[in-house]
Amino acid sequence: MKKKSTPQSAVPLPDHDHARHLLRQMILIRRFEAKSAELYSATKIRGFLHLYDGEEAVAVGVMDALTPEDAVVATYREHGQALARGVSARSIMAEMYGKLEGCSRGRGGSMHLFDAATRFYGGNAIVGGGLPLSLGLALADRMEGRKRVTCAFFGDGASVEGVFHESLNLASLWKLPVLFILENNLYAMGTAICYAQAVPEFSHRVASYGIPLEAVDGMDVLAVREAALRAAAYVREGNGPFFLECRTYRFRAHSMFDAELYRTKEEVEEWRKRDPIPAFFALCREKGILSDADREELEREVNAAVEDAVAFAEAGTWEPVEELTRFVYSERRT
Amino acid sequence: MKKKSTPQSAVPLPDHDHARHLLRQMILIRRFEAKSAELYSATKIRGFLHLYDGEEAVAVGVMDALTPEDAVVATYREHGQALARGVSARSIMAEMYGKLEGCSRGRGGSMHLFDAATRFYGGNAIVGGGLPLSLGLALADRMEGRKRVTCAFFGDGASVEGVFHESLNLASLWKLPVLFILENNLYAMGTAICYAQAVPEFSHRVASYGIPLEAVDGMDVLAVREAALRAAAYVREGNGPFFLECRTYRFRAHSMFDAELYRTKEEVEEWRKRDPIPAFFALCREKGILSDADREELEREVNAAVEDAVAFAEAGTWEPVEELTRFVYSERRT
Amino acid sequence: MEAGTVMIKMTYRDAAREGLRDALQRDPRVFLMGEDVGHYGGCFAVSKGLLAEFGPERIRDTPLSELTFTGMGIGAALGGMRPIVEIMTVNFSLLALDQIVNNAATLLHMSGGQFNVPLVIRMATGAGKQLAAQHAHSFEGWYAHIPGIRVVAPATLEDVRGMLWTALEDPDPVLIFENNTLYTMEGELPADAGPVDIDRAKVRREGKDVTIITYGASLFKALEAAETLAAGGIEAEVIDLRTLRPLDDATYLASIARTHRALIVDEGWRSGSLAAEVSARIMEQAFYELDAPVERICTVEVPIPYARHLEQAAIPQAEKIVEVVKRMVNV
Amino acid sequence: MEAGTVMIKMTYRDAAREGLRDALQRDPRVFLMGEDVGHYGGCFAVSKGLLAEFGPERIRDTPLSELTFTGMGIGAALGGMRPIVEIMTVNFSLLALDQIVNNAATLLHMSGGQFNVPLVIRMATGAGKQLAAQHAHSFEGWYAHIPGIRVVAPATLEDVRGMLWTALEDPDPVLIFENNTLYTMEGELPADAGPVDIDRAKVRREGKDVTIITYGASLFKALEAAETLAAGGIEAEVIDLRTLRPLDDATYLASIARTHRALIVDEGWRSGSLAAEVSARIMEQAFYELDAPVERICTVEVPIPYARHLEQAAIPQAEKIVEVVKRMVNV
Ligand SMILES: Cc1ncc(C[n+]2csc(CCOP(=O)(O)OP(=O)(O)O)c2C)c(N)n1
Ligand SMILES: Cc1ncc(C[n+]2csc(CCOP(=O)(O)OP(=O)(O)O)c2C)c(N)n1
Ligand SMILES: [Mg+2]
Ligand SMILES: [Mg+2]
Repeated sequence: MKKKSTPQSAVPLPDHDHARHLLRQMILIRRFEAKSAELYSATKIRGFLHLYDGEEAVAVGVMDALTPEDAVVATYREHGQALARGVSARSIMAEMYGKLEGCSRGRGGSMHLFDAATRFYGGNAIVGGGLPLSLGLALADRMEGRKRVTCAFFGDGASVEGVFHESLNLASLWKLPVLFILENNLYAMGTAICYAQAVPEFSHRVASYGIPLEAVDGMDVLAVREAALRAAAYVREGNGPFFLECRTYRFRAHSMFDAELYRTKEEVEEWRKRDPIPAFFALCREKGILSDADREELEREVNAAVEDAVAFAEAGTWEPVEELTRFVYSERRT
Repeated sequence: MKKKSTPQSAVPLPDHDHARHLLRQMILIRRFEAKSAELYSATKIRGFLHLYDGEEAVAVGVMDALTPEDAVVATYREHGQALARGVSARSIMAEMYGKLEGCSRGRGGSMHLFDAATRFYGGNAIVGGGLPLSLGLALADRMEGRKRVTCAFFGDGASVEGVFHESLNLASLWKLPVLFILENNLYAMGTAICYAQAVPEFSHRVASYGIPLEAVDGMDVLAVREAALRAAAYVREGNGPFFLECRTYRFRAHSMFDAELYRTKEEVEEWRKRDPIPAFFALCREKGILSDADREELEREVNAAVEDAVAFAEAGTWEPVEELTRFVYSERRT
Repeated sequence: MEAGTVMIKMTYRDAAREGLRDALQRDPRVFLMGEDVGHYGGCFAVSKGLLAEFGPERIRDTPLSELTFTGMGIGAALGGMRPIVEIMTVNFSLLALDQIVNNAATLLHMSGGQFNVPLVIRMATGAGKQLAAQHAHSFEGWYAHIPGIRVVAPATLEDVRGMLWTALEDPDPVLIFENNTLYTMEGELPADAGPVDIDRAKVRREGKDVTIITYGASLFKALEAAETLAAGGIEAEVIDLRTLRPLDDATYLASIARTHRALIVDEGWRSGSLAAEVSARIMEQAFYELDAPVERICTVEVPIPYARHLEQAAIPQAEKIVEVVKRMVNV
Repeated sequence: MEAGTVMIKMTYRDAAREGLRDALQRDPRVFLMGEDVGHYGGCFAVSKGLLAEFGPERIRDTPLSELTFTGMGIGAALGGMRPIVEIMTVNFSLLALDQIVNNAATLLHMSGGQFNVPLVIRMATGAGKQLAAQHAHSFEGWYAHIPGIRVVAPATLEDVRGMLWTALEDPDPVLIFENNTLYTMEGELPADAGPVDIDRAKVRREGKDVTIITYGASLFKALEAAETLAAGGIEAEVIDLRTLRPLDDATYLASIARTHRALIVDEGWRSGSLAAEVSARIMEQAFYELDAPVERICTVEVPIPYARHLEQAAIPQAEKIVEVVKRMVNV
């Protein structure tokens, strides 16, 4: 059931507008997070902050294959997932400031971005905790006859939790329209995949549940997008779940509290050579789809968007302490 | 990694004493449980009572391949596992009566038989709950350099719990000396395996953890024993875990509260034709290893042993209510 | 009760089943999922016949995967359904606790009010059937510690039937605990029995000398004890908490204002029990009303033993209630 | 303290690490396993350097499989080892709860005394670091409900170092809760600091007007409040419970016999808190000593919000303690 992934060169090329969009999203994520890290040091942002640096092509490629009706269940490393899905930079930044204008009213923070408008079901900080939610959303769609896809993001670390086994089995058994997106960045915090998995390979295990798998170069936004399109179509047609393994790498520390004792600088440098942003831009330039001027304009736009998000967050308000106990229970009881 | 199981005919035949021993154990389990069911109706035994009727060849075959130094972690359907391991019929019956002389002082009942002398670590009533314990016992052996096997019994139902995935992965990753014994009786309570597993087949999944699997006819005591001997040797030699799938069937209801709405009488009748006890006796008689007289003698012995167990239990004492709070914490603190 | 209402004889189990049938008939978004709810007919035969009546889309047998099917219920609720998740017994719910505590109870809050979770989880609870330590937990009081969920414990036929309806109309997660010793209890219910509130405690017996506060199966022990006490001239008021979270303080405080004495009977282990919470609230809100210290009868702090005499000695009993009340009233 | 004892400056984190080093050096049966305890150096850097010192057989990085590696610790303890299982934080321990409640806590009892489980489980607990609802639980009081386990909450350097030793000598499972806000706390410890008892509460400050009962990180808020109160002429006695199960009643009851007033400060949610249990016990055992009702300051019943001002408003604070004590003493 394992399919070979198509390399960047073999995938049909995007037109100018589309290429610009993909590149802009990846750069937006990169800049937005670089700024967030700065703001963390400036203690504007607190709690845990997990950066997606290096993995941008995954979220951007996958989200481009979804429709607005589809749903997304994200991880705690989800700024990229949220931005690519279309959650506004403003509301995410305000959230990380803890402001009322944040996408979760400041109650969630970096790990709990939520947005009903884009069907973005969070930000889950329990590793693997989002998987069952995605199955349930998919079940609802299936029972109601809606042709939607629920897209569940999770990491290699999550795949050794019991919930992974239960979720794959149930999704396959009940033919649920779930698109599993594995962000395989080879580490769970400081634990390399070889210390976590007896067989650090997914194809056989996933096949053993009767779920088709495709492994794709997660540093290649076009390859991810193409694979995600195929996968989403398969799921949407009612064939049951699909498993997309995106092979990627995080360039930075696990979180802001990580001395990175568990990997070498050389390893990180090797991977940085495969940075999805310059790689994609180089391809587009070579093919005459995007120019240096396009890129400069785009960088300006993105920087402005990030500054705008920061200004928005700075100008935001603190929720009154008197409202502390709101949202424990719903205000309306039907 | 899947090995073909050897049919009864192809396995070397036991000598008279050994054949007698195997047959005696299977009959002992069968009679002991038939009596237990009677005593349940007579309200001498209460709580849950899960009979092993039909599955005797599994426990008897497996236990015959273990040494006294090995350890056993059992399920809640464990009368057969306990008897075959050598826990005395007396202490088991007394346990089910709730008497002080029971192997767990009457505190455990049918689902919680324990016996330090035979390294029988229970009787676990949480489906799959014994798997991590078996890994831990094996880890202790490995760290201490002891060449022992820990044998973990569990059902097809347990194999869809998350803990199964975690346990297989960890046992393989750390090369733990665990012998996994799957009692695949095709049902978890009233749920047929096809309603529980997307792919009701174990070989690929188990292989995906790098664990060798052998599937064996669980109605054939010699085949089980041979396979278990090979498996135990593999584990004992330090190669890591081994997975033995025993294909079997329970002839009776799941427990004493089961109307058996989920399967047909015909299906049960079909399986009854493969009853391990007459099958094994027929083979031994045909080969001249055991005679009808042997069997009659053996039945008498077993009946006497069961009666003796009942008498023992009847004569047993009730633990004084004043001792209720004993064994919540150890009496000695080192 | 209206004149002319037809009363039907049934068991608590039947009443629970009727509640499920009602719900499935009334609202197409409702479905039931859990282990053995379908082909087996339910571990306690509560859902017997429902698979034939409603089909496998709405009566869903799940694999043994408590964590995932519970979380799936949360997801389905987010997706607009009204799932009823049955966790066979509270004992196995520990495997699903992460989803209940970290998702069901928090999503509304973490999302700043965007995503509520209209999920109902039913489970059997309690000791008394010689099932031993791993199968005899009473964790409903423990669950009541968690903000974001509602916890109810129907003790009567009316409640086990009617609370489900109300729970399904609640926009937030509701956990329903059915004591496993009650399923065979017989009684009568009006043919058109409908929803009941899940907000208020109820005075099940009036009395002026002492207030006994309890819920679930212990209610009947308390009522039995009250009869015995009445024969001796002591009138106990018996309050059924019904909803364990959020607690309805007003009902028992009003009673204590009349009786000035309170005993709490709770099948949970004593330390950190729901009874402790009720006692602490009385301390805080009715200290000056008390003529004697509030007392608790709880389960002895021991894993529940199999042997009947030990198990019965571990859990609250009517005789013990009588004994304690007599002592309290003579203070 | 002996004359001539060399005192060493260190943090709570260092003290915890020294406790682990001690244990690993002293007893070859001891090993540490958990997520990221090895190569990463421990989520809170507690085990930093131990992998290099003791090697991968004794400092074991586990996969993300809380349920299984916790149960494996139980099995290893049965097999004669003295495992220390680290569950990174209490939040993730819900995934392992089944093994803790249904195996660790019950095996001795279910086996009629045959199999004890000498296992130590360490976890970080508590709010205060803006980690939001899923990462800020304070469940140590909740765990204290379970018979068969012992629950301790070291608040001081001495305790975090010394309790581990004693816990490892205990034949039964001990859960150690380290409040995550304490790791950076600085202090001094004798070079030869050794085991401390895990049975008794401790009076951390003497006072005659009111007894403040607390544990963990709240201890320091209580001590701070006591200083403020002292400036206003109110002398609060501050008791550190240290062991949450089994509770040492004698220490706080003796204090209340002197002060006649008690306040309990607890970072758990209020309903069903450990504070409720302590209040109920005071009700039962010291009712006639009380000059005012026992009060509780607990965490507000809300999933912990991310925003700092909301989080701080949710958890107990020194100012609130001052305010409540002043009110109590003026009653
Ligand atoms: C159940 C659970 N256990 C442990 C943690 C602590 N933790 C947070 S992230 C993480 C690593 C997860 O790795 P992976 O799933 O590969 O995602 P990645 O961080 O690589 O994106 C760990 C162990 C947690 N949040 N939840
Ligand atoms: C975690 C858990 N969930 C549910 C149950 C209720 N239950 C007891 S036995 C059983 C079926 C187990 O099936 P299997 O593992 O195949 O063993 P078998 O009964 O066939 O021997 C179930 C669902 C339980 N004991 N534990
Ligand atoms: Mg990873
Ligand atoms: Mg089975």
